[in-house]
Amino acid sequence: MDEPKPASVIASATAEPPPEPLPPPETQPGDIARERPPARALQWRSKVEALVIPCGAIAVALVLFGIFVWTQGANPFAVFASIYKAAFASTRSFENTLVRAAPIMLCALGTAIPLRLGMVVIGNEGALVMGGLMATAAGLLVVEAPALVVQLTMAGAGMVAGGTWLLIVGALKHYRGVNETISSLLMNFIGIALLNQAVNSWMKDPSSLNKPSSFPIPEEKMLTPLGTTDVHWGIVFGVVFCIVAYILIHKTTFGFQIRTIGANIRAAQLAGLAVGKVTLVTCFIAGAAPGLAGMVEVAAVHGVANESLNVWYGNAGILVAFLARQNALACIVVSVMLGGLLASGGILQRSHQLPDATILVFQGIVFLCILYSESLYGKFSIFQEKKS
Amino acid sequence: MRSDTRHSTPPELELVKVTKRFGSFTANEDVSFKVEPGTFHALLGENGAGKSTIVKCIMGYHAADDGDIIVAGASRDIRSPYDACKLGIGMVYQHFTVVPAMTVAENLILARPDLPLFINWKKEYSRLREFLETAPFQVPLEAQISELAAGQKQKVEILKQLYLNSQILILDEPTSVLTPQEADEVLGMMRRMVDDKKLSVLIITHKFREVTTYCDEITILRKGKLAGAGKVKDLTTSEMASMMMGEQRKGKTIQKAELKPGATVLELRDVRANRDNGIEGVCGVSLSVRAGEIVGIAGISGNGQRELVEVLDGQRPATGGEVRVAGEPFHMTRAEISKHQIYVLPEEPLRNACAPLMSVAENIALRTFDRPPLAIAGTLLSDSRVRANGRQWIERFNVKTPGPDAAIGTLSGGNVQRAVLARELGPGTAKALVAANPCFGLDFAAVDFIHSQLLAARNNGVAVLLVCEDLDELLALSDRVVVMNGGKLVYEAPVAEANIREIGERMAG
Amino acid sequence: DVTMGFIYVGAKDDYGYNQAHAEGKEGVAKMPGVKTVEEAQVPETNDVQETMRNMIDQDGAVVVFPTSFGYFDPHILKVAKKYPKVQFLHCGGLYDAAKHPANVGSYFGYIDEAQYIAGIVAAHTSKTGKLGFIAAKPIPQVLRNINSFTLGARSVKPTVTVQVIFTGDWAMPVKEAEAATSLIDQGVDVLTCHVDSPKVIVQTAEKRGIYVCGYHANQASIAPKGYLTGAEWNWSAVYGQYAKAIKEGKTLENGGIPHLVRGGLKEGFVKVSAYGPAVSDAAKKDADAALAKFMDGSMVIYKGEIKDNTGKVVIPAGTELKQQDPVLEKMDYLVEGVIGSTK
Amino acid sequence: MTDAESLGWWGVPIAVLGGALRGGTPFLLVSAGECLTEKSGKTNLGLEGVLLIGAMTAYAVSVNTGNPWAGLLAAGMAGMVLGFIHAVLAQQPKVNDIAAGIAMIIFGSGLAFFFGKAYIQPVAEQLPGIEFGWWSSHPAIRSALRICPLFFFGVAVVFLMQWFFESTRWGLFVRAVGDKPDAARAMGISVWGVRTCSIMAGSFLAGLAGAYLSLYYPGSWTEKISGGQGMIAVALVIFARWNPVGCLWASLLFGGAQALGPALQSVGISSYYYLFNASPYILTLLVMVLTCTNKKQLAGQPGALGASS
Ligand SMILES: Nc1ncnc2c1ncn2[C@@H]1O[C@H](COP(=O)(O)OP(=O)(O)OP(=O)(O)O)[C@@H](O)[C@H]1O
Ligand SMILES: Nc1ncnc2c1ncn2[C@@H]1O[C@H](COP(=O)(O)OP(=O)(O)OP(=O)(O)O)[C@@H](O)[C@H]1O
Ligand SMILES: [Mg+2]
Ligand SMILES: [Mg+2]
Repeated sequence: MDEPKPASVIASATAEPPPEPLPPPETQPGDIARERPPARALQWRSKVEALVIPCGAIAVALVLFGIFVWTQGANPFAVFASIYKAAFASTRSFENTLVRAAPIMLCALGTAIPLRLGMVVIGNEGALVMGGLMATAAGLLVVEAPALVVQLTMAGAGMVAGGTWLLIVGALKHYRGVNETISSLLMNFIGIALLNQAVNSWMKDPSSLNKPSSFPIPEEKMLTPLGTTDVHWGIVFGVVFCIVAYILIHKTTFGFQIRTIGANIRAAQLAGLAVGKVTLVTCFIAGAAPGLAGMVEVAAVHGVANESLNVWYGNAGILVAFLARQNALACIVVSVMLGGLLASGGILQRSHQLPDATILVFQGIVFLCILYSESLYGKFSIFQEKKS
Repeated sequence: MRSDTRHSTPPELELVKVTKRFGSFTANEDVSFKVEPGTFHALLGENGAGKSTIVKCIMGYHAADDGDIIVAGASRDIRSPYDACKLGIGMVYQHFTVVPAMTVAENLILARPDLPLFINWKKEYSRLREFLETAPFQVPLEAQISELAAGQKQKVEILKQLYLNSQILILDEPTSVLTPQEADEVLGMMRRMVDDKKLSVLIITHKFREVTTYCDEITILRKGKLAGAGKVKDLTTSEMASMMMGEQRKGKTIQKAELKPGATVLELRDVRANRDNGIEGVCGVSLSVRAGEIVGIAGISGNGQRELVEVLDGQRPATGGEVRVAGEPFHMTRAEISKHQIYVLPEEPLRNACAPLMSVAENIALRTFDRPPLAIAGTLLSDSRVRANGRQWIERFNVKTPGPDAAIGTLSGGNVQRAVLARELGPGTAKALVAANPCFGLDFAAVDFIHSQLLAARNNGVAVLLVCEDLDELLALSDRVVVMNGGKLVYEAPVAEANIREIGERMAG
Repeated sequence: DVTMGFIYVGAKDDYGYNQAHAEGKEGVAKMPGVKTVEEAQVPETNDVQETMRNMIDQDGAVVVFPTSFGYFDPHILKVAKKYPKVQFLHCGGLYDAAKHPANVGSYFGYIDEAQYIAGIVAAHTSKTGKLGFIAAKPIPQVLRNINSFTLGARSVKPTVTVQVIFTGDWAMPVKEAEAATSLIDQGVDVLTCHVDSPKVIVQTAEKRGIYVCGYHANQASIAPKGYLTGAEWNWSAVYGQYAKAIKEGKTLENGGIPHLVRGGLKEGFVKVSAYGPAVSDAAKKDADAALAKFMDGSMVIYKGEIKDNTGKVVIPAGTELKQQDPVLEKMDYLVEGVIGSTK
Repeated sequence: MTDAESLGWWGVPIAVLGGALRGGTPFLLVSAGECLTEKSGKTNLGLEGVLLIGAMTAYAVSVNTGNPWAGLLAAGMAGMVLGFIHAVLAQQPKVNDIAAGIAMIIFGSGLAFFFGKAYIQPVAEQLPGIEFGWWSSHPAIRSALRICPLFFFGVAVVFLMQWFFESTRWGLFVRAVGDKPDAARAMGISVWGVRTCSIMAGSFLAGLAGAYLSLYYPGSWTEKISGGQGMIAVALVIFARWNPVGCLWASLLFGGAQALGPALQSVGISSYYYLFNASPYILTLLVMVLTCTNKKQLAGQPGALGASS
């Protein structure tokens, strides 16, 4: 039988030269010239797709919401006009939108970054309140120092506290296999309880009467608004953090490790990556973002730590992270969109006599539509690159 | 019982001009062939030829876009595996389709279309035991699937089909996870049932030995189209091969150079490790591999080979013992790997060695991303350099991919393996290589390529540790062979002195 | 037309704190020449600043009533500086002429007067001598209610005790029900509360067959058997007065409107719910007597000597603290007879 | 009643027992529903929204019809509608089920609050309780042992579910789909169908839990009624190792822990009540840390859980 058995090898006396490829590789730096991807020009279709699909989803959401308010006796077009007016129509309203977007984008990073590791962490709320609490504590310790020192100390403490909070989640996952979604959820409740306990006992300013709060950071040590606007430094922190996170994940070797671990932890182990270390460091960085948001809330808005730190930024951040498809730059855009949406909550009540829950229904519809649209990528042949 | 309502001989199965498209891609076009009642029919083809797709159309797993599937003389509209089951057609898929969290018994009865709403386990167990008495092999009914070795799982798959009284049995690469002995046992049993006219078998395989030993007829697919058919006794394997590849290709064989093995590179001292379920799976393995030799580890799957490889590639912590490379302790850290240049070709590369959603270029960069020229100043990573690097290795290793930016998960298995090979062996700096079942499920051309790469590495003085469940392949490649059983090494001999019968006995325990 | 803006921290139909304000707003909305806008569920953060601005810029509000305590510092103070022509009237805050902008004022009602009367009724009705108080947080406004309730109760029966449970949160229905249940299990047979929405507590008491005093609004309809009386707000009176003054061109800056507006039963800021069926005649008599003293201004609740529940004298003998005394708005103790701690 | 009759320190265990039965019931129903959902391989964090919709619907229907049982049924149905939306959304390729769950929380609570405005004031007919404390003259014990039929329903559900997973055709289907969807598909089981049914059935139970909250304990419709119970159910299921009967013990433990804070205050331990109130969460986290391991997959964990479809 003349079976062409592949390596039917007879140990022979002659050493033959190695077959097929394997030319000794000279991978010198010069070898790999900078190179443009040739297919760039052809990729416009997918770029258009990435724009059309979310916009289409928002359009569908608007139609659904329009029908909803119409059944409730409001004029949908007037409602849309109000939403636009409240969110983006004037400089004022856009400033407002940006102010709301700042903590959301930082919180979004708290979910988006660990998602790159394949971890669904929803502990932003806890990280935010811990960040705010510790930033306040640290700021009060150095309160005599110049404003910049106070602010840097607060930012550092906030980031360390938030980072540590999610670091715990990462460590529990890595060392004990505790599901990170659940542990971070529980940590939210625990963090909020700690905040309340702290401002009601250990850190309580006795003169904060009917709303127990920490001692205040003096007005002159707080973050100032940007120029003449009402927008505070939080938006700068948020945008910078998002850009840094993007560069970290997409343009550095550390980010490559993160993405590899997230894509397949076994392949990462095989490549000798220090999975534990990368997990912990990444969780720390991720937690630093909502921690910084907590610091901004204290240093730019409240001046004290109290229960107002716990509003809903954390949960909004989770959704933004998913809607932005974990992309740190997209988090900026989606947060601004969400900020605008939220900014319009009041006008629905004031101008259209709709109940306060209307904005929740609107948000719900928008999120459901955008999430659904995720699955539509690649489904429309018009957006497919022609195969060459 | 149900078989009473059927013909005593299996029905005839015929495909007429079946076409299946995935979007714009045509996986099968106008494929027609016939499985005569009571025959053993082989379906051959290169990787990606569309074999699995066509049989999934028969099963109703995919819906054919065009054409007819005729069973027992009538065109059938098979919409789901249930429908196929009712027609007496059963299939063992390329990947396991038993539910790991369930027991064998649960898996067996789960597949029954006439499973009652409420299950009387006492009755079911007695029926199952009755069935097992007539079955060609035994499996423990109460055992959970996840505790079984691969070979046993494959047996459960086949038992499931027999339990269902399938009269036409479709097997998609059923022996890829079995040892040759196990394969012979299973296929021999099938053959006897075919001879008794109880069963027709349609088998997909890449192993010509199985075709020539067990099959009556073959159908060959190439690029989704029918490329040939005939009786096994009328064809030579080289004719089959050329029908598969579309051209006469001469099998390139590479020969082992006569080398004096060099210094010890990889050394295992009393290595121990646990399985997933926490029970010790590697129970003290000591072994050394020298430069320029291939040490083959033989054994039936599930005897600790997988765990051992995972210890060596850093995917599983050792619970005891020590691994040394070039005389120094080795802990699978990135620094040590790059210092000692030890590389791995694990089994199931998509699961073990690649990030499926990342691009081919990024996967190729996995070993070198943090070094120049890919990394700038050790921290920044240059996309364009990663891409260029990827392109270079894609070309040299002939990886068929739409481009360096394509997700590696969309490549065919053979090409994934090529990409991994390029990453691990391409730079040619390897001092040690651990390879585990590197040719699983690949067509003979790909197998040929990988074998030659392994031998070339050995000839270049690399220390190779090869874990392989295919004994023929192992004996052909190795310089020295050891047998692993129950987590321990139980036999060791230079391949020239190895006694095949004794190896088989030691493998079986 | 004057436009008045009302801002609530929770839902405006919570059967409690916010609803009391919303009903007050409904009251003034009926007045000729008055337009109102309102917004509910506004958290105590940037959002409230934004809401105030929008009410002023978009709806033309000339006076805003941010009704939650936490709106004051820093939110109202910040916005008030930017809109010096607009009146910012805050419910519950402490106005300090030295520190705060002139266009900020504060109003609040001495609802503890109604609690004092409820305490009298509760002490009369209780058989075990154990009263229960479910409170959100140990803050001065709440402590004052607890203390007045206790002093009222002990004014007719000096042996009664008031067991207090702090839930820690303004609205936590499950925890409030749990607190009510455990108090009842400890033998408490009259309950009252200070949380945003007393509905759950009133219902739980009724279900367990004990008595209850309401808060914020009249909850008699949900506890027809056990409802004794309750402390209610009467904000439409307050808002009506403000509306009238503003229409007449009075402002905080020109002194037409005082910066600090306070009032109790006498001024009609608060009222006492009608007595329920379980209230005895003796109780009614004592309660009505106290009410009469409040109405003629002769009643002083915080009259020394008062000890706190650790035995420390907090108001020495001979000292009388009138309702208007700002010291009372900084209360941080629980009087003798209260079981619980402010820590 | 005299002073001697009050329970003093004994009140704490009584309160914890009563709390376990009273406060544990909604956890029991939600976690049983989540258990079924997760066994089919999907997570439904949106049960928080379902709980609110259930509570609102039950209350509204009970107010309008005077029949709490009709409210109960309507709550389950409303839950199923939300469950269906989640099922459709969470099974789309590339859609993460945690994200879908959070969107569902917002959507569900939005609807519940929107349509619940009219029902905050009216009083609804409540579900009856069954008196098991008749033997005792002590009101505290009688109250602790006054148990809602839904509790027994919940207990029956978890035992039935255990049997369902082991000994019924559909139970095996659910487990197969949750552990290895490819295998189920190869056997002709509709993965989509089984998951949709499981999610909807789970949401039905969560809807009933909502009805329990508004129609039995605390027995009122307010917007804060759920207080995170729907989300915690997801933790309880892990705690219970995806075992329905385990959900029963976990829920009782959690309900009891929830009653601990108020009970301790009522006997005079009044410091640190924020931390005491967080004790259920701390306890859950501690137990998870102590019992989880990264050495192997948790027993009972459905293999496909967390994988995108
Ligand atoms: N998600 C996907 N998107 C697009 N194409 C895909 C996807 N998954 C697989 N493919 C296509 O399927 C093929 C791989 O299929 P499969 O894994 O069955 O390989 P194969 O045909 O068995 O080849 P081999 O023998 O090399 O494993 C590739 O050619 C690829 O183009
Ligand atoms: N689900 C799918 N979607 C898109 N393309 C697919 C899909 N499944 C298979 N294909 C395509 O169909 C072709 C045939 O794949 P198939 O799995 O049938 O190959 P095969 O002959 O079984 O290969 P192998 O020998 O490796 O098993 C592949 O090349 C792949 O591109
Ligand atoms: Mg195949
Ligand atoms: Mg294949």
